[in-house]
Amino acid sequence: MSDTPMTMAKALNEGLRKAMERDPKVVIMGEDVGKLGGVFRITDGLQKDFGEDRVIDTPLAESGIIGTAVGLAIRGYRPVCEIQFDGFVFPGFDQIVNQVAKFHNRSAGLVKMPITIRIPSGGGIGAVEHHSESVETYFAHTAGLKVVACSNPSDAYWMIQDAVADDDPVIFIEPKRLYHAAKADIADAPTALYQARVVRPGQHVTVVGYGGTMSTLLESAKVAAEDGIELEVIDLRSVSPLDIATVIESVQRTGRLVVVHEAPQSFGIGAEIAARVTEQAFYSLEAPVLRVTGYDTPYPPSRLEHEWLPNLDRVLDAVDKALEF
Amino acid sequence: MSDTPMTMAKALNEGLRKAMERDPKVVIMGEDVGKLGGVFRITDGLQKDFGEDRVIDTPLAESGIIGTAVGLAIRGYRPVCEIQFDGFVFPGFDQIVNQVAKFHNRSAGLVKMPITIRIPSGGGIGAVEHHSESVETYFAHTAGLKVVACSNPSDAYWMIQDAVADDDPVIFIEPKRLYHAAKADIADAPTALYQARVVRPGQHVTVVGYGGTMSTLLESAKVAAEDGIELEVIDLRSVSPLDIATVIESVQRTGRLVVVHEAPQSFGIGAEIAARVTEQAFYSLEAPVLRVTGYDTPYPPSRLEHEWLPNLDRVLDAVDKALEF
Amino acid sequence: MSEHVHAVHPEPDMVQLLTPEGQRVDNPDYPLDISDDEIAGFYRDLVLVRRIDTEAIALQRQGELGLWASLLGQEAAQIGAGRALRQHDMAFPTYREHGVAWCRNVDPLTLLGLFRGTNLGGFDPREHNFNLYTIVIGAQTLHAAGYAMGVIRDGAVGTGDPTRDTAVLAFFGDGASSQGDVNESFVWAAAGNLPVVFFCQNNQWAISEPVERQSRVPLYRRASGFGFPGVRVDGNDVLASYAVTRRALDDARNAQGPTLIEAYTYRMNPHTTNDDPRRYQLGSERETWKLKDPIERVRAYLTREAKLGPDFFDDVEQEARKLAEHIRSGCRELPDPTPESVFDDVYVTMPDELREQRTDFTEFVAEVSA
Amino acid sequence: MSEHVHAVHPEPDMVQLLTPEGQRVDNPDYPLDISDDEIAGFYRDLVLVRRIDTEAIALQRQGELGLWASLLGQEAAQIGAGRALRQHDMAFPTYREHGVAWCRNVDPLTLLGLFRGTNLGGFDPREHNFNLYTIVIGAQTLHAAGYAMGVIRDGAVGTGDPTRDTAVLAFFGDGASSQGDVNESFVWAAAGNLPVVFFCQNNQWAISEPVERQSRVPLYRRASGFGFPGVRVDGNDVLASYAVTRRALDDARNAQGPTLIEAYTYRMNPHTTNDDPRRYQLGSERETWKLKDPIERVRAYLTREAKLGPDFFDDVEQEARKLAEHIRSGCRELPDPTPESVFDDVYVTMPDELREQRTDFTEFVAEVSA
Ligand SMILES: Cc1ncc(C[n+]2csc(CCOP(=O)(O)OP(=O)(O)O)c2C)c(N)n1
Ligand SMILES: Cc1ncc(C[n+]2csc(CCOP(=O)(O)OP(=O)(O)O)c2C)c(N)n1
Ligand SMILES: [Mg+2]
Ligand SMILES: [Mg+2]
Repeated sequence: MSDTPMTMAKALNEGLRKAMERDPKVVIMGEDVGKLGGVFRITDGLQKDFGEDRVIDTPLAESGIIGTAVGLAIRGYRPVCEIQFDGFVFPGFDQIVNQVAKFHNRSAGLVKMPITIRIPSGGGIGAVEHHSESVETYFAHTAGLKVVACSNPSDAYWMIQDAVADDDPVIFIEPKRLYHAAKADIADAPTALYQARVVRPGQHVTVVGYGGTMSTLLESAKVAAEDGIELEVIDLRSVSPLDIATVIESVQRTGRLVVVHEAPQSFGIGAEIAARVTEQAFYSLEAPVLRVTGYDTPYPPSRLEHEWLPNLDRVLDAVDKALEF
Repeated sequence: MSDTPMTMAKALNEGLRKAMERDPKVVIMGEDVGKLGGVFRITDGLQKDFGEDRVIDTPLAESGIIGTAVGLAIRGYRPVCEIQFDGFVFPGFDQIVNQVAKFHNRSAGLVKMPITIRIPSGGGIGAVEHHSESVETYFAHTAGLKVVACSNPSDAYWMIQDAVADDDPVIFIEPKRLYHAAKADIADAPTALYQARVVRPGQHVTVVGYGGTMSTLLESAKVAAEDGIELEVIDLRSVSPLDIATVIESVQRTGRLVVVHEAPQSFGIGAEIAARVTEQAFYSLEAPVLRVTGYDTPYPPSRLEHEWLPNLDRVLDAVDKALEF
Repeated sequence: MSEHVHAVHPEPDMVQLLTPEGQRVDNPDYPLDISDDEIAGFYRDLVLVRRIDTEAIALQRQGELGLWASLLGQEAAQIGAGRALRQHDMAFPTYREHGVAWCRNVDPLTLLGLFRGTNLGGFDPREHNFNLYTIVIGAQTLHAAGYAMGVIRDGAVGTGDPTRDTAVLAFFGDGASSQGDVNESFVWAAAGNLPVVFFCQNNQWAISEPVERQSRVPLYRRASGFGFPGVRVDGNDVLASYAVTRRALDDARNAQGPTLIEAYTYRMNPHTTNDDPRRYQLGSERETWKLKDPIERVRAYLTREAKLGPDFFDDVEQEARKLAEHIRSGCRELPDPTPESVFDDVYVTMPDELREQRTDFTEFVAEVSA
Repeated sequence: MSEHVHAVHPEPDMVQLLTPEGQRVDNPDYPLDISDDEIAGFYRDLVLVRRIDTEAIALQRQGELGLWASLLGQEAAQIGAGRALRQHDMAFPTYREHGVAWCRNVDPLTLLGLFRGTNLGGFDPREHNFNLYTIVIGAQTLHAAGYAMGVIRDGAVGTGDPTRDTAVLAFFGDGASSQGDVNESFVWAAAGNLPVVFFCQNNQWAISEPVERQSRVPLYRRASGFGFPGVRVDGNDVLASYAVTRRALDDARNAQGPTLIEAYTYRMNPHTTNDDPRRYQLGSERETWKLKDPIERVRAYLTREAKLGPDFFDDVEQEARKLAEHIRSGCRELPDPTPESVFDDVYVTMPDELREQRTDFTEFVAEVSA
């Protein structure tokens, strides 16, 4: 679509711009989203072009950001809230879980909550505490919310537009580690927002991830291929709803599944995938679903994050285990 | 231990009293815990006997309750916080997840957070919205917290004491539906806090639950027995850490597992149990782990809660499915 | 500290336009040019909403409702505030504003579903510009602030066009004043000069906790710390509640920004039908407040000053009886939700996985009940 | 609204005891009987903490630290507040109170681990009565209130025994004033008459947002709405910051309850080493504030009034150089954590499942690096 490849940060910026152009009810709100363009510059230039009424530097309070977004939605607006870093979503948690997620239901479907909550997420950037968390599980477990994660510029561009256009509330996970990673072309048309995608076909082991781990998975597949092991790599793209059909179709061929995410393992996304796949493809599995995830600890000091995160070695080790099972 | 059987509400009250007698640093804090004794009367009489300095009616703000408990813990106190109803824990979520759970870790183990957060939980009492939620998954997924649930008066009596005495923060789930259910004797000695318990042995299907669902499971086992199906019923008691060994030992004998909880299914406690059991007992399983849970919806209006909740019929249906698989 | 210490909150400079004895008093800041007919209209409102309340309590006792939060004693605050609203203004209630709902033409039956357990609210806030009841303490004040941000963005303040300029009225209680959300809504309202009026019914209690547990100064003073005006009004005086709210709403519509109103009143009933105030309240306190009954003083005025005779009062009583009958029979006829409806409005677009759960559930319920 | 509008926040009646030109002025409410030696001591503190800051920034540039939050411009507020503490008082910092840490005898190296990524704080707050840095905005103000509740329960206020009576000092920023937690801490402090002093460094900016985005009135006024005193002090004046904090802490220790202090100052550096203020700040603003430098005025006083010669200033400079060297070499020597330490202090009692993860992890790391 675009003539020049762009970073994920730029793609999100362009996507937001398109969303704002398309619908005058779209407003962006958050801390430092105005002149600064957000600490990651995702909203760069938008206040200048759309004005302070549509790109709103809010007071410093996350419950306030989400709570006022709910009010704006009742009034017919379509707010896009930026949470500055993953760890700071929690002061707004009550408004997200008790209000944003439930309002449409409480009103018997009469009021929509077309709110997008953008969360720069995950680790790998050497940050201080609270700046590297993976918080998607909390929201995936919450009925009424949808949770998606982009993993490349093209998806970022299209997914943010589709999320903003969705009449349901969407938690939009942006792997901050990839904001300024490799540039890429933008596809001419989007993949459906809640659909997983096989990003590399393979017949030996299915490897599933989303967001920030996708680059690791693709690298793992390359390395494994050198040993003659063909990984089928799937980018979930949406964590809730979960396109389990795509995963199961793959597992029915490979018989082996490794799920990868940065969030702590226990009670995480991988558990649900393991449970569903086992339930729905019990006789296809040659090995139990294995998980490569963050450990059940707080996010570590950055000097240890590389070991702690699901890295190439850990993914390949799990692949071996799945094959040897 | 006690001469007369007591309700779970009374057992909790007695357990708290013991905890306060044992350690002068134990303070109880929350909304209406003083003269009223809490809306469920769990703290009945404690302010009268221990004074307003130790049983504290706080201002109406959950973040404040938890946040000040953190400060009290730093000062050497051992706070027991009451959240009035499950759905109201969320305004305090940030302090729980970012502070209570992490403080010991952040201080390199130098400061303890011996905070107990009591949450009257779950449905089945015909309440209005936000008063019937099952919130344990959010905390189980949070490293640094422990999550336990009592299901009978004797456990309630001992578990609350052990939770208060634990130097780690404990989320203490109290199934409010059982507060005034059948009275029972109090055992002479406690079962270890983080240990599951086989409450009814059986050889055909293992059925696992905790807290409010236990009475349903025991009833299901009785009914199934009439058809010659012997369920092995396990009360997890602790959700995090998870005594998976006890579950696996059972599954190795029965080959079949049904997990039951009230919280929504997706990304819930059942998923983790399914994932771990499948991973660790892959070749023992004759059928996939099945889940009987709340649906992936907000808690329904009370007129529908009986159908929505994991009830006898649903549990037996899953048992049949597991057997027929 | 032991008892509910009155000394901390004496009744200070609060706005009163009708004494407990039914005497009109003037307040230069809140001039009120009002006809006796209009006051009679208020009387009718007060009596009818009290009747709604009485009936709902009775229905709860009969097992028709799971719970009820009574407004007894707070009728004047709510009718005064509610009647000050214009049609296109928006109100954000807690769970106790049955009187405000009445002023918004919300059929009382609409409110019962939540308490009966047949729905979770289930109405469109925009139909009568009255939001869903909000049980999570304080959350709605931020919704009100956000809605007010929308009003500004719609160009619906300060235009001078009365059919256009719009204000928002956010209700909360004395206990709620401690919540972070309420204070954040003050921050937003002040920083954005939002057209929102905060209406705090200080009914002296948050369940079992006296207001002194929340604040050591009168709550209306909270506003000044955030940079906007606060005023305390006699919440048992419908005229004062009306005049003070009207002025604040006018200011909001005229782009003068927010106001905090503290309506000083009293919760004459238990917190809800589940509550047992004998554990924490002195009966004598209630007796004192009984003398300030919000209806009696209007009745006294109408009888003594407006010379209304028994006919008028009989008519109102008649109307109240009809309303009661409407509530009694209507409540029992409220449709039970169908089981599968649980799945219906979770999302605007139902994900496949939820649709599957719905199918399984519906089939299972049918099977079991067959 | 476009630019940072100074008119909204002129410099009002703020307490100043030393002018930018180095002139002592008196304020009857805050009498300060202080020797030139003590002022020289403040000067030393100011210079040394600025040096800590300078070195840390340099270390960040060299890749030795991942991030640094500079205190440049805020030294006087922090030293004034920090020096007003007694040993058994407790301080709850944000992430910028390096100057307060200095006053608490916390080795600057102790602060670096968090920014270097070798730990998450990793010290015992009780060792120097200085809490871990708190990054989640406002959270620590509730910890301070809770700690103060503990102080009361320990009978350590209002006894008149200076070795016993204890106060708590909670730091936060202008932006933080909007957070629910901060306002809830005001509620707690007021309702409980807690021995806590809230020290707000209004450095005019919350990253890119000027204080006008948070409040339309001076922040010290927030306190009055909660029923306790608020005062604005010249945060670039170490003497005033000291005197005002000292009095507030005394009040707290004497069971007189909380105070809010707004230290009016300016963040002379970017928000952190990651920030680019050219996007939102006028350079001229910084120039204006440069004239109010917190160190220059003390130097001017010491030179002109106390007649201190170059020797004194050289000595301090010498000491600063030593401190810088300590930081530079010490930082590089900060021990890298061992991988398995990630698991160590998650719980006091490590659950079996975590122990298994730890074993797997340790073995795996050993294997991979072998
Ligand atoms: C966040 C939250 N915490 C606790 C509760 C439980 N609760 C319901 S009403 C109430 C007291 C409210 O007092 P107040 O704000 O004075 O309002 P009132 O009921 O007196 O009208 C409490 C604690 C709740 N609904 N929401
Ligand atoms: C809850 C939370 N939200 C957002 C952030 C990101 N953040 C870090 S510092 C900051 C601005 C703080 O401003 P202020 O309180 O004035 O303190 P200052 O940095 O100026 O000292 C923000 C928004 C955070 N740390 N915590
Ligand atoms: Mg009240
Ligand atoms: Mg600041």
